[in-house]
Amino acid sequence: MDLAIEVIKVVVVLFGVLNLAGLLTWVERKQSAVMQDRIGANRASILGIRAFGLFHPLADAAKLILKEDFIPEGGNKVLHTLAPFASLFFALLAFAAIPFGNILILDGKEINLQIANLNVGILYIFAMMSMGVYGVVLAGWSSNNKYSLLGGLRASSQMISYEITMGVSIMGIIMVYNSLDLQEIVRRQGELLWGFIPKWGVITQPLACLLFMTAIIAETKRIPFDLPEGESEIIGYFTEYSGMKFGMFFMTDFVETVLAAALMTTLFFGGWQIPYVHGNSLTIVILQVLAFTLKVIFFCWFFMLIRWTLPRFRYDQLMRLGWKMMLPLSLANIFVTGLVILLWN
Amino acid sequence: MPTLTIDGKEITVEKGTTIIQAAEKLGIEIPRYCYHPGLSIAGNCRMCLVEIEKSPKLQISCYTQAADGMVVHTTSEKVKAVRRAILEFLLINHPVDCPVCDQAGECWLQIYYMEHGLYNSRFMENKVRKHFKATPIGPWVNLDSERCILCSRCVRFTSEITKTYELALVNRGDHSEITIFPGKELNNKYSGNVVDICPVGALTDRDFRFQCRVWYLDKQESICPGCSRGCNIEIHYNVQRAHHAGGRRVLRLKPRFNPEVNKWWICDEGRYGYKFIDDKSRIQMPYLQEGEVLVETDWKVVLDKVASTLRSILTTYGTESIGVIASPQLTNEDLYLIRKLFVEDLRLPHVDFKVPVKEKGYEDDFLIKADKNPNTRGAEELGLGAKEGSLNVENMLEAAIAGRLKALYVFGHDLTNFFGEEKIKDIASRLELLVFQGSNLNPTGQYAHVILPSATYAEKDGTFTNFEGRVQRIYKAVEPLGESLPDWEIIVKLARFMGFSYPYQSAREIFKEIATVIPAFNGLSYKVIGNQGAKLATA
Amino acid sequence: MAELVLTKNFGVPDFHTIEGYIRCGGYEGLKKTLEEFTPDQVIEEVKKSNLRGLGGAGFSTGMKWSFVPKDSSKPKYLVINADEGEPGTFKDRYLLEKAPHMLIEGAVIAAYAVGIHTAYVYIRGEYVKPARILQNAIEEAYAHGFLGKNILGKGFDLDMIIHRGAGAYICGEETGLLESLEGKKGWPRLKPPFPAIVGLFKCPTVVNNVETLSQLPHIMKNGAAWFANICQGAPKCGGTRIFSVSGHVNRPGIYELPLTVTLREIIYDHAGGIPGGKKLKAVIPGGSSAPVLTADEIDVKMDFDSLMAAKTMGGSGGVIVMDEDTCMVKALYVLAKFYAHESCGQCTPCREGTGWIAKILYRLVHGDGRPGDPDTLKSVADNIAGNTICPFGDGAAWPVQSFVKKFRSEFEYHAKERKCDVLKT
Amino acid sequence: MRKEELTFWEQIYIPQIYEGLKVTARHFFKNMKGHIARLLGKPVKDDETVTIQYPEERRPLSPRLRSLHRLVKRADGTPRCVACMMCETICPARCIYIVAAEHPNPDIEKRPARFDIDLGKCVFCGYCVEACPEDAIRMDTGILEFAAYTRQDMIYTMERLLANEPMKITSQGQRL
Repeated sequence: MDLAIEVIKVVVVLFGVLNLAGLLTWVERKQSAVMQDRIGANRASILGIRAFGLFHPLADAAKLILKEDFIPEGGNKVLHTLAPFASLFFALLAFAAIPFGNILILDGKEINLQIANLNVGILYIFAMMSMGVYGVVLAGWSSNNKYSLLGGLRASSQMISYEITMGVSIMGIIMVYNSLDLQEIVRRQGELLWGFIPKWGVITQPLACLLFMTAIIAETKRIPFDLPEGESEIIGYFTEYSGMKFGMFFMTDFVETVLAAALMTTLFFGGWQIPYVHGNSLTIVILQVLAFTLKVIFFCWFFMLIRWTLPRFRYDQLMRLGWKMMLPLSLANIFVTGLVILLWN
Repeated sequence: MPTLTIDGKEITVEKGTTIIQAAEKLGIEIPRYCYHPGLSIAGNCRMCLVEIEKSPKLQISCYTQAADGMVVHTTSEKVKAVRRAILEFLLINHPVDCPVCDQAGECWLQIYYMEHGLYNSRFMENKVRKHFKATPIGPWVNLDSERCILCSRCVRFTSEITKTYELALVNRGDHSEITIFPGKELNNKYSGNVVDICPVGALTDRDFRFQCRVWYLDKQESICPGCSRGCNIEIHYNVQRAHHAGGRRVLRLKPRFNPEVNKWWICDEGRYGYKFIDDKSRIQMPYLQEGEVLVETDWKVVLDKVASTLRSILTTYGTESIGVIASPQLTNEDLYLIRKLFVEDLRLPHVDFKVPVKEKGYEDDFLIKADKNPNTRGAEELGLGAKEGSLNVENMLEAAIAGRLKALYVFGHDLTNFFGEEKIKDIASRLELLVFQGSNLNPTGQYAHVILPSATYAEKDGTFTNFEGRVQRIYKAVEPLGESLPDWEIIVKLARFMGFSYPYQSAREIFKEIATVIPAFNGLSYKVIGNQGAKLATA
Repeated sequence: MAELVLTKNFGVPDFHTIEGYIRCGGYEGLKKTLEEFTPDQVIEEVKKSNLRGLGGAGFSTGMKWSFVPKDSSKPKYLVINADEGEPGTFKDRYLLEKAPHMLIEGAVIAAYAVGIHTAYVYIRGEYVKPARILQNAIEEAYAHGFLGKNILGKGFDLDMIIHRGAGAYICGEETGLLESLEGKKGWPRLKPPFPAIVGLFKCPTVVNNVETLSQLPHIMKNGAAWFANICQGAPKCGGTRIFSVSGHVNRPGIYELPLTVTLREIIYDHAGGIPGGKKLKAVIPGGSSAPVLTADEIDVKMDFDSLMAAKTMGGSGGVIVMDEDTCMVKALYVLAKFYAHESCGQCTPCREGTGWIAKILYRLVHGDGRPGDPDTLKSVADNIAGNTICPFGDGAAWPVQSFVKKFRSEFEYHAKERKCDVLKT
Repeated sequence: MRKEELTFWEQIYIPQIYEGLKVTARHFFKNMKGHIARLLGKPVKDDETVTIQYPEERRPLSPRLRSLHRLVKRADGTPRCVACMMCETICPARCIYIVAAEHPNPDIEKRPARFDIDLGKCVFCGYCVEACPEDAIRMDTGILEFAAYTRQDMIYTMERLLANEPMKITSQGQRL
């Protein structure tokens, strides 16, 4: 019975994440189009039904699957094949620790709406995200292409640099909510400050929120930090990929976007919390899951808004921002947070 | 010796010099149409009018002789205005059909219009139509009367140079036109020259017609190989736009001025004798006879075959068993290496170059010589003729039939022409080795056991010695076709296979050696020869 | 009325025969010359008489003879220019028809003076009757010993041969005439050298007009001073000349007058004025090539230099009179058509320019003018004048220049309104 | 080049990002509203997109537009071209290949035996049109779609060029 519940949870999360990721390819195109006074993809049709271009992700997938799978001469076949899988795999794995609802009490049975209730969930997520670097580096190296290798190195140095800021910026949250368990952190965000303000991370840790958001955008290699990829003009780590293997990198991108949105929601925007609404009944929990989903979707939209608004950084600017601005600021944030907590209590 | 001033520059010239010639000496070019230094003065185009101080009217500079103290202006406003006026007159009845005119690009109407004209046409009337529009008037020349500016150069050419009088001017006023005498055609031996001297597109070359626009052509100086006169020529070739003229590269030959040899002229035979250069008969690969057929192969194989066979014949039968027939079509450099390899190093006694001809070639007292080879004198000076005790060509063939000759090395000659195909076929079957080295395949080549492709005169550097002992330079215009090589290079390669190392990298180096080794060539070098040639020490 | 020299006996019915001619005192000048003068003295005498070439150029005849080299080993030739082609000129025709012996006598005197033994008469192809009369006269002269070997027993030989032209105006130009005489196309030659040095068959040649030679017997008979005196008041000018008057006058014809006469006198006193009492509009004073004069300019004296000063020329003495009803554009078109037709085609400006001018005028006359046409006409004529081998180009350009200049408004009207303001039709 | 000094607020960057996001978001919502309204069949005040639904919709072409070449025909259907090689000479891409031949009419004299344009090389500079003294080549067909599957198909021979017709222009300059 428990196993069945766990499987259902995994299936629901994977179904949600993968579909959302798939949908995001359409959203990305449509949203950019709407922002730019265009119409966007709308021509893929099945039996003359175009459905606002919703079939484009399907068409993309069909195309990617049917395309020649190419491994460069002299490339490491095993690693070359492994790299996209690694990327996607670790990105998906990170979702395990994300709570998408309160503990549901059904027939007296507690069902934690989180796949893995880890007491160091946040560390687990960070671990999984750092594993993503492997996919990138391996892809670059195994392509036997010096440009791909450089692209991979560029990507890994960027990811490692911003991982530090990301980790440090989150320290404030851990200090405020006094836990590494994400479910716990979310639950603590349901409390009220001075009796009326929801104690969301963005309220308690506004700077950390900004830093984390910046860092996680960099981590997911999206504009304005898309130097590793830069499909249109930079030769990146997955240049030598084609077909579905390229598709996996492509998908990783969107899965990571969803992950970033989920983390933003979880850490700073109350996770599944609906302000002032508490309870474990089915109705409330369903509402909370819905709230969580909406928040995630909002952040997906918001990331895309950023992606279609800002220009790309130069590499030296990227590094300077990471090391010289964000790291000191996040360290200062820990110090200030510590000081406030000390004085508050 | 009058001294005059032209455009502020003073010059002293010989008595009888015209202003146009004096100006030329100063580097001042006075525009002209009817004036040609090789023809009499007609003075009818009025293009060369210049202003002479103290003379009430402008004077034509092609006719007015220089006088002491004369002050001439060739670029004053008055002169410029009259040039513009003359150009306007010349063009009013001209069809201005430059797009279809082969002369476009080298037309003096165009050139002077750009230099001195540049007005907008005021002529609103109907142009005069004339009788000859794109009409062939001879085997080589096309006449378009509407383009004619009636400078009468061509008429004077046929009456003064060839004295054949085919052309005349008829009618009056703006209906005047050049015509051919009834029942005649412009078919003298030098008819192509009228195309050269025609300053406009009235007389164009039927052979060159629509083959290529002149601005696609590149030029290289050379010597006509058509006879022993050695007329100086320019090779005009197109390698920029290969789709023209069916891919032929050399498209026309033009005479080049040399006062000592051919002046401004060249005969039609020489002018149109370039076609073998891009002909289908060109040998582009070395061939080796296998069984009954000739098979394409590469240089290494053929040279190895020739060298090893010659060597084995030499060791088995001795030097008396090999005959070499060099060619007076080859350059001095080629012939010198033939002499060096076969006469000096291999010590072959039977080397000759004179192949008898069926009938004596046409000859006149102007340019055309009976000997149709450009370098007979050179071959003679290099000692390649049959000597006392050695076999000449005729005897070599007899010896081959008798079985005394085992190998024959033929340079370019078609022996069947004089000796008959049967005989050559018979000889080929008796010989152990018949080498044919030439640029174009001929019946003799077809019977050869080995064919070595050589470059034509347009594809190599070298020198020819004309009948009066004038050594003249030819220059490479286009690359040797296919795998072919200049004859001297083939000899250098063959010599290496025979075990001799010749150090020559260029024809120039060979000539340097000729100049020291052969007394007749003493004192000559490519520099001394220049582009006008130099005479042999013995000439 | 002044003294008549050439036309005095034109009224004698058989003056054209040798009998009539001798009866009227003919061949006396020749006799006197051969008896009393050495050749050099003849030249001196002619120089003193101020006789000028009456074919059109007006060059001193004696001077012309003196250019002929005396010690030339080549034969010399006398060529008599009877190719009277200038529109409006018909004096030579009268002289040939009425007084052929006067020409023969003059030719013998000229030949004697220069040392010539062959004379050619190049006679205009259309002059069939004059040629026949002259041929008869030559035969008579041979029969009477005025031509052929040992003329008048004085040991001087001269043969005279008639050559009929084929109808080209340009063959009236002396070098064109020589080319034609040699059997070639009548294309004028480049000058120098002049015919006096290199002429017919590359030999020294004297080319004289019929009228000029016809004056000689009178000069030799009456003396140079008499001749020079006829024309008092006109310096460097002697004797009379025959004016051919045509056009809008009451009595067209030839008038022999001294050169001191004015154009007005010729038109109104001699030729009887304009028919119908109309006003005079324009006069061409010296054959069609001469620049036109307006009605205001006709008080000019008709000697060469006065006309030159009036920016026109004496030319061949052909006076063409035009009344007020004449369309000057049409008149010029008639002339231009003639020049375009007669241009020999040798040199560029004249060959192309004359045709162009004729085409422009054709348009103007036929109501298809364009505003710039008068300027174009002038400019084209300017570009021809002075730039050609022979004077034909000038002769073709001068009328255009003068017509357009003096009657510009008429040309403008044609160009702008595309019709004529003079002719009612 | 001197760099323009940024103010403090600009250096902070956040407000600038905010400004940018405001602009893009405004467009997003405004257009989204339009899209939804259209979907619901409500009247739309401003067009929410500038997109032209090619190939169903097309931009009006300027008559001066340089489109696919054509060879102008004489009355008898033969090319007006006289093979003067002006276009071939001026062509900076060297994509024109003409071979001349004799025209039966001596007044025309010359005709092209071959007139190929390799569109794979053509840069559509229009010099050929400018250079043509006979007005025989024009780029007024309005044809912009000439992609091909092979290089050979990109070579337009004389027959293909002659078959091209000029575009028809309405009074509004709209291509039909």
